[in-house]
Amino acid sequence: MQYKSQMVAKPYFIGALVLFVAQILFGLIMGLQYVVGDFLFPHIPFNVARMVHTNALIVWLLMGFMGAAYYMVPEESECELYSPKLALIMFWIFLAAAGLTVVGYLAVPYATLAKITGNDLLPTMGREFLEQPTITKIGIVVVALAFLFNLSMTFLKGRKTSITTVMLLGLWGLAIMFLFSFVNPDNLVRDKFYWWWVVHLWVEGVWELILGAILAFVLIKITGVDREVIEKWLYVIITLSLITGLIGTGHHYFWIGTPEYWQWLGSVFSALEPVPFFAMTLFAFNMVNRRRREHPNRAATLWALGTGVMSFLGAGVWGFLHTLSPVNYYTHGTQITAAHGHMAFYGAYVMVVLTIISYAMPLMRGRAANSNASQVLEMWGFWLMTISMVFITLFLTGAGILQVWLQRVSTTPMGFMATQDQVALFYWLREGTGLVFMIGLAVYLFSFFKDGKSAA
Amino acid sequence: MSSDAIDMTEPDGRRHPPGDLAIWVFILAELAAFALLFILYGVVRAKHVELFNEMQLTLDRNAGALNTVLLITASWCVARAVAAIRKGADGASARWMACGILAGVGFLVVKGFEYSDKFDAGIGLDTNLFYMFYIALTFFHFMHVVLGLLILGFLLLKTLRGGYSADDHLGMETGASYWHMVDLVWIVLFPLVYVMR
Amino acid sequence: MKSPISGLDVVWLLLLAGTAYTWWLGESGHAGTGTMMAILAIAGVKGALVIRDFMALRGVKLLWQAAVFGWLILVLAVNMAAYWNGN
Amino acid sequence: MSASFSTSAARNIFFGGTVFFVLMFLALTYDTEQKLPQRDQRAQLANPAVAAGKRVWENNNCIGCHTLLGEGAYFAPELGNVYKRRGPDFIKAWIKSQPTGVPGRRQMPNFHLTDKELDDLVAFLKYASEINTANWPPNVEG
Repeated sequence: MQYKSQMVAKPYFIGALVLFVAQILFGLIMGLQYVVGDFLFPHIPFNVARMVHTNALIVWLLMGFMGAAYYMVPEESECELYSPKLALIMFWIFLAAAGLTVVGYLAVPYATLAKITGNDLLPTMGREFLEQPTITKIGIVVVALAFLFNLSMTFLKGRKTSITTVMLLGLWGLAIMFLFSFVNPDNLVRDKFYWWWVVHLWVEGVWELILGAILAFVLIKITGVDREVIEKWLYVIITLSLITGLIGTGHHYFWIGTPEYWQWLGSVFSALEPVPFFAMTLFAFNMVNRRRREHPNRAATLWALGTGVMSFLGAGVWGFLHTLSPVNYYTHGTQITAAHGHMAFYGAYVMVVLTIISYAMPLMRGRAANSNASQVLEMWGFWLMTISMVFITLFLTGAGILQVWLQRVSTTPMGFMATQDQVALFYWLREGTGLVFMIGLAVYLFSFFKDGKSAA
Repeated sequence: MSSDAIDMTEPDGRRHPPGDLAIWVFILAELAAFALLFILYGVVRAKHVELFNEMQLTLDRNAGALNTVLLITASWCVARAVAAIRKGADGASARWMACGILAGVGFLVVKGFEYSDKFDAGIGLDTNLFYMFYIALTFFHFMHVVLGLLILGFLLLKTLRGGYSADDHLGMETGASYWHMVDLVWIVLFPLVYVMR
Repeated sequence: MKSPISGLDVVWLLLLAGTAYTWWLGESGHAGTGTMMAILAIAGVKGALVIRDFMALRGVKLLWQAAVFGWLILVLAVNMAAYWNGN
Repeated sequence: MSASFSTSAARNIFFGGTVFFVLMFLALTYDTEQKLPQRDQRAQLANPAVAAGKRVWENNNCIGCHTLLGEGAYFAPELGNVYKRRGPDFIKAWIKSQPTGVPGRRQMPNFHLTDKELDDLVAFLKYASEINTANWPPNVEG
């Protein structure tokens, strides 16, 4: 670590991991509610558990991105952060806002939360992933603006590299697209149309810039390959992401009342969306194979390679599986979507945040890498979580295929609930693998406390 | 084309396509998108032969053919501009480039008349399957022509300012490669959409 | 340029001729499998000329040639197959 | 890669390509907005009950368990077409009778909706069921 102010990344990473634990806990609750329907009812109804599960995910990934940016930008710009103090204040505000929102979700019925936060003044609540009270959304915007101001000032006064350019473009894009969360027309079709500008243009748009920049940064550090080479790859990958992903938004415009030409355009462009992810896999392996040094942090290398492979599988392959409109006609809104969502989020975004944490945390704790024992534990965590996620995805895919068959394709279609009973076995299996994931997460977290100091 | 064929083959040792390799990655990605659209066009046409044959008659084949001539000519001019700069003739290169741009603008004008005719008739992406493909393909291509012309315009300005020479013209080759891709796509598009029945 | 006629000019004339022939096939109302094959063949030759001489892919690494020529062949072949299936 | 692959060219292509596809996407958005009136049943929005019903839908986080036009959670049935599947009276009676309390079964909370709120919600669900969704879902079971 070359600059003192990079240390502000540390609380962000710790906060992210704490919320990660909360996310998985509530995931397990939901998973059990799929098969034991009245589990924890009426204290934690499914919708509440799901809000915590998804919102905690989004917030901890954002915290991870912010931590990554605070770590990377000073080092790349070769100067201290514009204002470390502002970064720390924003961390606590962000954490408090996230915590209060979760408390709000758990303590009072959602309708009450909507009422006391004045949702009727500017109704933005009650839409998937954007359930946060309007005031929380405004808080997110404020935190994001302060964060971007801080980083942009740092960027402007220092060296401008391709990595920071792409990272900042991604982060600015993230903030700008989030503004569409305040767009909530009464017209349901238009509501859904612009809702995807937040959701899709985040995860299949600007977030990919952030993902690419973080991966490129870590690969430069751990492989010692020329910056020039890595930056070219970075630009090629993100170009491919945006030229496929922008019109690829059309794969969400098949059945929500939008014109039917989207079925063609969405299918064509999203069919190409695996290409950038494939390029990313090639990129990660290529760079590691051409490494010019043996970095002592083997765990970080493993996470970086894992990101390449799992994002291709989750976002690329599982996305392609149901992106063509004739297939999507049957799979839209089934467990197939859930399967894709799980592996894509884990493979792309969870893993890239864990990659930068794996690389940066030892440095912030004053060592190039953790001890061998600690790294072995971390890699156990990697394999347990990754393999569990593969099986969670496979079981959900199995559930989805059966669901599609019984409820959609069959000439005598079953009702939704009757179908759910038929696929219960898959849900049990998924819950079991979810527990293994939790164990993997515990092992991973434990590696932080394992005598890291006797490092190489 | 024996004597000057040497112009077009790569100098010894050059094993990469002309221009910056980055543009070639982009070209391949764009070609992939067009390939999917063309393939879908063929497959969907096979299912709706009568509709496609009937609708094809409502297109202006003369305008399509004229546009083919314009694009081919533009591509030829740009190729001559690159050949000229390789010999250091930047004046000739600029003249060829300007002719190329003129032909490209001509394409846009003809296409503009064609579109205004269609749009006045109330035709849009959702008119029917044939017109969905017609507009998606040609408009997507149209935008590529616009982008290509911007690139050619930049190349022309830089040539006029003496920015390229016999030793240093990678940038021109890069832009030219993109332009030829736009031409190539139209060479497939025209017979497929306007003529084949 | 020693000779005023460049190889590129010949290519250009060939492309114009191909276009004229395609246009004539359309104007004269030709249709059917034979016409389809003629039209696609002309498109293939024209495309190949553009790739080889304008894009100047002749003599570059085979992988690049394969990618772009392959693109042309794939698109035309699928359309030919689809035509047989449909008509 | 080769020397003739420069970062500056890659960067320019990134910016140019991005602007290009953003413009294409905006053009398509414009076209979609022009076509939507034919498909989205916006005339029904003249009835204030529809917008009020959408608020009821949102303020009780229905999307946290159900899907609406296939989007949402996959824990409970699709409601975009529930108006056609069950009809208005069943919907209201069902919401009022929750939770079922059957041991081990999935439970829906009782949201204590007023009669007006129930009517608004039904108006919203009726509107949703009449949007032209290109024949999705494949059958009435959603």
